[in-house]
Amino acid sequence: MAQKESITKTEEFTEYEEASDPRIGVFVCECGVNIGGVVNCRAVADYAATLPGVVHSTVNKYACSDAGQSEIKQAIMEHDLNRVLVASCTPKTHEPIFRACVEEGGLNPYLFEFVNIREHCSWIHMQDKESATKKASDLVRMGVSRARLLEPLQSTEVPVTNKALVIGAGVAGMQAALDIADMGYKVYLVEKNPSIGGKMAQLDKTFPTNDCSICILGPKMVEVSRNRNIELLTYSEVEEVDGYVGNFKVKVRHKPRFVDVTTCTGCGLCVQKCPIEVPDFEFNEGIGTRRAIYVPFPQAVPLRAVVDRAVCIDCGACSKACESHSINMEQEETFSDIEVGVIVVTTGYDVYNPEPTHDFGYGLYDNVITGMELERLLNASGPTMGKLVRPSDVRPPKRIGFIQCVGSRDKKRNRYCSGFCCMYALKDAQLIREKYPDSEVYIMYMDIRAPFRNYEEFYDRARDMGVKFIRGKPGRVTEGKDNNITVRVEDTLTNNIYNLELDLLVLSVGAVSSESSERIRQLLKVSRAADGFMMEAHPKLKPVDTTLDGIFIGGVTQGPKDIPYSVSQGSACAARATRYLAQGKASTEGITVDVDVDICVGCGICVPMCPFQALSLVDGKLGIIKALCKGCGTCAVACPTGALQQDHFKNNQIFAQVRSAFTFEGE
Amino acid sequence: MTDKEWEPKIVAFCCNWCSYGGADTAGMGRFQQPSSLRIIRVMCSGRIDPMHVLNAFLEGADAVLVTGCHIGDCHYVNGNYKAEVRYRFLEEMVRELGLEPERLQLNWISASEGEKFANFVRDVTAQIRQLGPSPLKPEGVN
Amino acid sequence: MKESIYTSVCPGCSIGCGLYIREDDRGAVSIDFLKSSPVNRGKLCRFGMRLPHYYSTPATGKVEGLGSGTEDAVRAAASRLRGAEKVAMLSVGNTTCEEHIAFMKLAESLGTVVHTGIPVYAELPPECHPHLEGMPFTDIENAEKIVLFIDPYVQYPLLVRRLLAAKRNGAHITSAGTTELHLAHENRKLSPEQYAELDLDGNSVIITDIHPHTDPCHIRQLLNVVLDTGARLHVVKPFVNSEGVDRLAKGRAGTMGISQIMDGIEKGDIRTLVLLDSDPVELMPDTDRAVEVLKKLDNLIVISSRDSLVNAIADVVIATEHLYRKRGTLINAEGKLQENSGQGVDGIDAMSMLSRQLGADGFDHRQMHGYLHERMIDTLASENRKPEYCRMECGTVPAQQNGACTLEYVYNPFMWFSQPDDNDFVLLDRSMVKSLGLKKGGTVRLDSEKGSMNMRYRVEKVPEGTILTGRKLPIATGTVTKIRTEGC
Amino acid sequence: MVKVGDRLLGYATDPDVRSRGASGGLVTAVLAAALEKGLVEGVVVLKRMDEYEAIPVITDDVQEVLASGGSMHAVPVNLAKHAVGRKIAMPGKPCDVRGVIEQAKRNGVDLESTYIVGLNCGGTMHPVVTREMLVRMYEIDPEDVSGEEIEKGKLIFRTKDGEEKAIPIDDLEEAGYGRRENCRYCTVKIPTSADLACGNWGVIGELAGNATFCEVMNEKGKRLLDNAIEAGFVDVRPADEKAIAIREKVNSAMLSLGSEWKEKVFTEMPDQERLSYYMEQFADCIHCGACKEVCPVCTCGEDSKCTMFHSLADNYRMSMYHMVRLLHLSDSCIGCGQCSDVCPVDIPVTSIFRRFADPAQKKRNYEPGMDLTRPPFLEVMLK
Repeated sequence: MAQKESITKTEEFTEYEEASDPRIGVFVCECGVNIGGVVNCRAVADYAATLPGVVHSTVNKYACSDAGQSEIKQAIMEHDLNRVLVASCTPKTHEPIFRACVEEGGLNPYLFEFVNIREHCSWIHMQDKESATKKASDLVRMGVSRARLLEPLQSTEVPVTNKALVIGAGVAGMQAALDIADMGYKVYLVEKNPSIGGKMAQLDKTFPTNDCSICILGPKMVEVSRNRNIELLTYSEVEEVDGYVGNFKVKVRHKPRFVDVTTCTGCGLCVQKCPIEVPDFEFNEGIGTRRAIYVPFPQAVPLRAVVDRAVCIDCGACSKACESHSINMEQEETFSDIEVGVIVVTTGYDVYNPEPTHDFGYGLYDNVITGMELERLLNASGPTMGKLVRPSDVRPPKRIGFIQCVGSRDKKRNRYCSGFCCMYALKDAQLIREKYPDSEVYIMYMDIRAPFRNYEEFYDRARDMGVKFIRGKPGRVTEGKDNNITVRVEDTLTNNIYNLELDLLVLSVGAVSSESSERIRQLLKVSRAADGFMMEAHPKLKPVDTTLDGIFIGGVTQGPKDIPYSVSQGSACAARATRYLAQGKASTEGITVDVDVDICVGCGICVPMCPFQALSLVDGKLGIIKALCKGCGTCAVACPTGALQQDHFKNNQIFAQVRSAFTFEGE
Repeated sequence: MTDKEWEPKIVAFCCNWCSYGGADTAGMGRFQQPSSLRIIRVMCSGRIDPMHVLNAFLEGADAVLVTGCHIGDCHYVNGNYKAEVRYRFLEEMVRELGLEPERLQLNWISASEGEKFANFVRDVTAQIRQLGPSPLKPEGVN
Repeated sequence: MKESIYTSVCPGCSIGCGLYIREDDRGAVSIDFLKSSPVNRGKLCRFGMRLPHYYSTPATGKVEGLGSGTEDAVRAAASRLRGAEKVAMLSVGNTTCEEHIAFMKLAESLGTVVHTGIPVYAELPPECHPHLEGMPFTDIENAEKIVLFIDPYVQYPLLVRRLLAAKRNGAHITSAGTTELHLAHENRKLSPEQYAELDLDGNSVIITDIHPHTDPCHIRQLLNVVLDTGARLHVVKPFVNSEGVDRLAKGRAGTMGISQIMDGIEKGDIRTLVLLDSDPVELMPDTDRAVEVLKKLDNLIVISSRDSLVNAIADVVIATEHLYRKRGTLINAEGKLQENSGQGVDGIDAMSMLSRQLGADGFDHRQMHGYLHERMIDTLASENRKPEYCRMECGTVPAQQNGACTLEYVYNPFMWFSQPDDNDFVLLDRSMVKSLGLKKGGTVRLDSEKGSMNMRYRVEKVPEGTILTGRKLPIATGTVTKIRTEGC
Repeated sequence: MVKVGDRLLGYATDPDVRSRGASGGLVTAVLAAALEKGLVEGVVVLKRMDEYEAIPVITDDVQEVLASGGSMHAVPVNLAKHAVGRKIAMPGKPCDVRGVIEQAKRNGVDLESTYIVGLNCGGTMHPVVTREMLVRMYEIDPEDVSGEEIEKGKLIFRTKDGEEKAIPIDDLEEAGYGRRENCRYCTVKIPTSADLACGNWGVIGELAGNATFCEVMNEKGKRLLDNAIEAGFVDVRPADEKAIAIREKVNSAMLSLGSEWKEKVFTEMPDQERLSYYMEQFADCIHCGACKEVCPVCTCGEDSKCTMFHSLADNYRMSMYHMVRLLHLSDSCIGCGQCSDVCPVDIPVTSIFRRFADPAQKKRNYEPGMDLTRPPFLEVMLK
């Protein structure tokens, strides 16, 4: 009886010890001088050693290095640690590394606690070593009190649908699709336009080799259409995306072409018969015209006609002309649901539009045009059959000027450099000098940016070809007699002020994130960078990943870049994405929510909180569908009883962390 | 510390995807800040329980910051929206309690807005230095 | 769907809070608020709110560990008591006056007396006893000066609102106890010599409590103050009917304190112990020790409504119904007689049966009730009596060995009835935080000769070197335990 | 057959029930009929403990229902929680009804199988206060009282030997007696969210005192009343315009009096004073949890986020327990006053709650317990 008594008593009192008597190992990383140079890591480690539960505490030069990691695994064995705390950089990049490390050391990966004393301490308190060290100790103390309460978690594995979705069939998207397809997986390639090809298809020549853009792109486009593993969904848009890595459910909307793609041959007879003629904005930047029924461009893939219902007058001329009876004005938009395991986003960009702000008189003066418009003018298959003329009087210009960084590197417009404008200006300048040796070409620039192979040489070549460079951003642009453009610019190298009179002024406009990209971004919940383009998971180490498992971004979707860079990113996306397809499984977040049914009163307050429909009431108690739970924990906040808790962020864990952010005076 | 200016203790609840990243970016950009901040990382601002915020005050926080992704950018569809609804409620409550409104602040900070994060910390710290220690801070705690 | 409602009194302490007990058809017990009770307006403290737990463990009849009905149990008890020597009987006041009187009758027939477990009475001359009673709570509300030797928040929470009322009425409140009280105007730890500084008078009230471990010396000193200043002494007691049993015991030979009884058992002066709703295991500070001592007995006979710790080691357990179901009268700290609405008389009937088997007369509730009224006719609120006793010298004051840390019990209802309590922490002061280098939010390690444990702690203004606990700790060796925690 | 929206005058057909009931025994009869005809499994009746206190008890015995019937003025408790998890019919003051509705929003009560007969309420009185009042203001021995009623703003007590004494309620309340504080500033006097809204307001002429005015609020109310009529338990007749007008007049008079009291009770406090006021008030809290236990809108069990803070181990400057309760309930608080009543250390919990709840509820124009709209804080509507 006395026995029994004391036993029951001790049981009653065990609650004051932590659940499983914790043995915490603390590893303070110096990260070379990044931390060590500011924070006295030794002092922090010594302080950590005094904290309850800490049985081992030491300093590493580089905790994430092989040496550092094996040291941690070693310590887990030697000191039989059941919790590991690393105080170094940010969990955003390194948590997975250390979780893997402790797992190899024989611990559950979720018994690892990360404390950030670099980004959140040493790097922001460089001037004040004393308080930096003090704060680092505080942060470690907070971490330790949290670590004491950590619980092991299991991340569950889910099967992966071995198909991929690529959104946007520009050069990056095509590359990604081809690579994934060639690795033997089915790819859906969705393109909102009637033809694939993207911006590259519109270009005339490509730097630094000056070879014809469509001549190198065309074959790739055909290759895409021929590839058995690629299902091309042109003139289609992604409407809804649901699910998670390995199991995305996507709804695609197919816009009606009013032409039966299966029978249409793209012969073009219908186009000739069509009485309606409108400016061609889709492909020719509004220079020249197209009909109400049209084939986007000669090398279009698929080479099929499409009807612009907005301007069509239903005269029926086209149907009469069509020998294959492919025209069907009754076509309606259709939807298809596809299931894929991974998604690659290559939605591309828009060319910066100087119109609204009338940069350098664009939109006011006929003879001020953008680089893209020039591309079409120079293009052999363009509206002018490659004859360079100026808009006002359709006469070939003699004196042509380029203004660089229009809409880029400009606090009032976009702060970033679009990267490729210098190069295409140099290219176009060369082309003009080649075609019209008697022309004068001026390039007004801030700096010429020409990295990568043969780019600088390309710059030299332009000089050799007599292109005149004026270092300076023009101040005033005015229109003179017979629509000539006068540009006032100071050459900051010679301090001469010129008043250039030009026949044609070309604005080297940069890239901006497109509306359609933004729409897709919001559908997918990919985060957005300050420049408006999509945000990669890590600027260096995960350039094509996003924070969302199974979703990847490539090409200009992620930020302005030139063709080779876009192509390599397309391949990179393919490689990253295919890992999931090849493994056939993905492990979901181990952090979900759990309910204590003994405490749950089934009030149902939490149920509408879940945006993923993971919660429901099952005869008076809460039921959770783990696979749907993404572990945001917002339902745990709504729960009034505390029965519903988020793993790894349990109330007691957060309380402990907050509580230990403070100390007794003089502690 | 004595000869130095009084350093308040500010608890910031940051969501893993945006504001925590914002704090990281501030670090990468070496935007220097006062050492007043103690960050509690949660997965989503939707996980920021007003209960934890009040508790932070009672444990000794001179100010508490609620931060997350910009509305529309939530990694979990609309957690930050829920966070805001709750925050507005909490804000009213803290006001009724008679606590200075500066002590509880909400800010949406994306992972790329390091400078914004740093400025936020500077501003709040300056405001709190003006106000002095929180009246809810327990005796003998700092 | 049928519910029955009982009007009863909270068994937590002698304040005697009125309340309803609700029993549904499944026998589940819940409390409800008896708002018409003048004692507490139906308000209840933490203990009262948890009564469903308290009432969740009814006693079961036992003979030598085997379950048995009342009759067998009584028979077994009778055979053990027949010709038993060195018999002691204990009833601290956890049941009705009527049952207690029946128990006294039983004692008579066994030629012994019923002890109430509180040493003070034995230690003080009978003429002091009238002054060890409570007064109407309204008198407290109207006092001009109040001195507290208790922590009402922890020990007798329903006094708090009376004290706050007094405060509103302009009373000046001093806490002379060990803890700093929010409601007090001043908190001062006074040595007996300093009591004069309080300069009290006839409109002053001193509030203290006496319980099985009260140091009689402390009471003597207060009685002296009463003598000198004419201040009134309001004594609260830990058991629902303490006041009843004390008044019933009045004029009889001094009764033994619980510790004296335990000593008696150790010395062998007591070989047989009969308990009426009184559990030494719960009442003694060191649970394990108490169990060992009680095992030395030849006969341990328990008459009880609760399945408390002692039942497990009793030779015989005679089970009675829960207090709220009993028919009978209880007297609270202000001398109010309160009737239970229940009609149960198991206890009296069992004792009557026992008495008859021991060759004495039987008795029933009606007789006991009548007896109560002739004894109690004069009771109720004790008005301010003139002290009719002379100054008393106090024994040796237990010297506080300075430098050393001591763990001290702050007895409260949870402790007396070893009920689970949320307040799982000890109180200690800032200097100890420093000397022990305690971390905020951490625990303090307590080492006594009995063992060691970790406890959460709260920092308060308590006397240096003192650690207060509101719940029984397994490492305690007495009401005051020497702590060997490093840094002390 | 009655229709939703009907305003009627009714009474029990059984003369005995009719005479015993406060005003024609309609409510008692309707409840009894519901039980008799198996509309419900049980009925919440008010067990009269003494002249000043009645306590809700659940029964499935029709006779017990018919025998019941205590004046609502003497029921200073909230009945809402008695409806939880049961198929019952119950009488209810506006605050009881609102409590039930809030419970329903939290799946505590299934409204489909719960019938509520609402009763107009001008306020309830605390038994102990009433006894004091009788001695101090009326100079009547509480034990001699045989009946009580409110007429023309006066509170009238009848003694056993037939004499009456009337004192204006205002005078009583100025002196700190009369209705419980929260009742004085209560904003719902006619329980329009109940199934039937009953009361003696508007009952005049020879019917005064032995009939009840009854408005059919919804389909359930119709079912309830039709059932009672078919069972032959009650008789009803349409109320005339005069009756309807008077009922409305009494109501608006009550409401305006209520808003006056609000002014009186909730005086503006400067920021810094507020903080110290709240700190001071909560400092005495002993965390007994009684205020949570009685709260009719709280659905939590013993373990909840607020009770997590019952341990006083952390010496916070303000009670986290109360902070969490304010967080969870100040959007749903119906101001029934239970929490203040049961507080062992006399913290004015209700008025403190109202200080937070009133602005919060106004701002979100949400009135708890009046319909099934979910509370704003608890229901974050998804974009």
